Amino acid sequence: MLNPNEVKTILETALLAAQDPVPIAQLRKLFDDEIGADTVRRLLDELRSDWSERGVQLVNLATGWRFQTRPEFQHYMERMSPEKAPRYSRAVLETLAIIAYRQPATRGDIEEIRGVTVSPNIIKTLESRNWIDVVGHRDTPGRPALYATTKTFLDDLGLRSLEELPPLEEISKSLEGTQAPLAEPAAGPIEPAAGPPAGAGEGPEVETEPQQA
Amino acid sequence: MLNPNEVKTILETALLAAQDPVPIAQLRKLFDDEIGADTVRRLLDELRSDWSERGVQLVNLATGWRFQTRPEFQHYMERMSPEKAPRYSRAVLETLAIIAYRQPATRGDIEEIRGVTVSPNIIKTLESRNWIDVVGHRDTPGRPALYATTKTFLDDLGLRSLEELPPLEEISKSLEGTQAPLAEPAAGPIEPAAGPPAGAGEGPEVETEPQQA
Amino acid sequence: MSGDVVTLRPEGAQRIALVRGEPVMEIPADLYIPPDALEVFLETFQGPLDLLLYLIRKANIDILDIPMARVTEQYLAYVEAMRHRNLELAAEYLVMAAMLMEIKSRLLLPRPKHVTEEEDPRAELVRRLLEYERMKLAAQKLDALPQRGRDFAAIGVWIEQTMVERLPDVNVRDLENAWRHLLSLARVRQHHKVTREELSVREHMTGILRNLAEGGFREFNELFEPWRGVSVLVITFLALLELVRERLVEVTQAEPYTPIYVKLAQHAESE
Repeated sequence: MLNPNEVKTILETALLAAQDPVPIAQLRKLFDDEIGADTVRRLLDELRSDWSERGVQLVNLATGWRFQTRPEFQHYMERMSPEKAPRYSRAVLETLAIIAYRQPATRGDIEEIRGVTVSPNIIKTLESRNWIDVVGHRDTPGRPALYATTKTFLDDLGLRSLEELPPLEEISKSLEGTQAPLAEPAAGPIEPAAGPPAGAGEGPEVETEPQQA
Repeated sequence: MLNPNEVKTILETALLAAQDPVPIAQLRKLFDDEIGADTVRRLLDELRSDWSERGVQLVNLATGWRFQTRPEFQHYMERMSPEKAPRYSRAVLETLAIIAYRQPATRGDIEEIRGVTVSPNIIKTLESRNWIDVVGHRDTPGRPALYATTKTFLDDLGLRSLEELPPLEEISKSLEGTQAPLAEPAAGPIEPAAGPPAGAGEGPEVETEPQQA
Repeated sequence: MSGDVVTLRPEGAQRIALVRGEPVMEIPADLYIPPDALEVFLETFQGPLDLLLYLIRKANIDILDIPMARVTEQYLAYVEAMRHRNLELAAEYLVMAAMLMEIKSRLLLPRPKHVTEEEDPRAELVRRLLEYERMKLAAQKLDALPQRGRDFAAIGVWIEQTMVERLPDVNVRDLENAWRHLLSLARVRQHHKVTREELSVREHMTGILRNLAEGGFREFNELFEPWRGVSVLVITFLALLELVRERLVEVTQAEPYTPIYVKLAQHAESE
């Protein structure tokens, strides 16, 4: 016959090895149903407090019991997992750049510069990040919203003011001699938000928008 | 600054969360490389002994450190999830052994040793488990693929390197002097099917002799 | 294996076969094997080398001095049994049969006086038997090692990360690159020349718009921050002019020398 500590060890082992939450009925099978649900529940409570000082905690979810890491340890884990931070698509970044450099700008302005339709999702993405907001409406048919960048945008990019954005006068100069040398920097690390984390800067550029002609 | 116990808790959490073995270099990233490899190794050793009485153990494998359930607890675990992992057939195991001990080996080499055709399924079984892979091609007609075992193979069998493979049986040793040796140094009695011969079978010695031509 | 009626392991330790749950402790001396077990028994062999090894071990023969006549005879008997029972007989079995008979016949030839081991016609066969035996045992040892999935499981507890949503980072370079890319597209008709001055004007345009966002009139003076210096005053003024030019704000004055009022362009807020 197993003593309570042995039962706890077996429960702990099974729960650590399980991928999904395990209901108590399932856990009882570990002991061929010879241990009552109440006892299992009591021992799980004990286990939970045994683990209360650790980086992993035992939680009771709707579908059963599960070990999971404590959110406080997340930032350590992130350092280890080389999982790349998600990236915004080129469409999002270009829209943001246009709003930053040409603000206040309407969707029409952005579309004119980019040459493609700007999907509402792009605007929504930037708004939900609180990087842009509507500062007014242009007095033209449809009264389009005027977007501008916010203070949060400056904070998140580590800027004190828009003036700290890279000045771009030299670009118009090189534009005059056609667009040849400019493709290079643009080919940079822009990846689709949902794409696989390919090596930064490597993979082919992916335009998530309808291709410009 | 973190104290050693905090460091241990973070290491433990990271290792419990990682499905695959984690090398020490990777673990050091948890602390932005501010903790030396020696310290990490020492704390891992401590962790290993902290866990020595549990159903889960910390092991050091070919590709790093991993928590895994102890085989002694497997029969409890199996009660909970009744689908058992399949056992490999003798054909698969013999092919695996030949690749493990005689690597790199071609299918022809395996067939030569086993004396029968090796079906592509056998190779496929081992490849899909990611236990073997192609490491090159022999420069003979047909350029046959050379197979070798992978690190996953070592990890899955709880080994750190090929040197930890069970030593090959020194079949010839015990008959030394009895008979004039053939190409093989004197061969001993092969373990008969019915019961191991006294003495001879115990504690296989490490195979030291060079490969037979 | 639990469901099998017949489990045979000629290479095993104690019992040689399980026939309908009954352990068979040793293979009967001759070829007598219960008929239905024979099939399974024969199929268990991995090939001619395996069968030969079995015969040699069963008879407790010294592998270095194989009595070829006897072993060949037994081997052929098994092969014949397999054929008789219509078992699919791999070609290798026949090749081996031929090899055994050849060795046997060579042994019958008168021997030269000094026989070196290399000249023993059995040498190659013995070498192969030993190597196969070694690998066969190695396979059993590998199988005995604890195996992930079969004997233990890797631990990978759930990583709780719903609390922290990971958002993409953007840096200034990304924006610059995006902007450059835009410019590189020929469809940018007018040259968007962005200078520091222009940017700060634009920044102030945004600022004024925010200032007016609550609606209604603001006094002209209130839009300026004289304490930030002359250049800011000038830029704010330029921003205001630009807003007027773009018809984003309206500037009104009832009569000369009365306060000037600024509000968002009429239609902008009220339609």
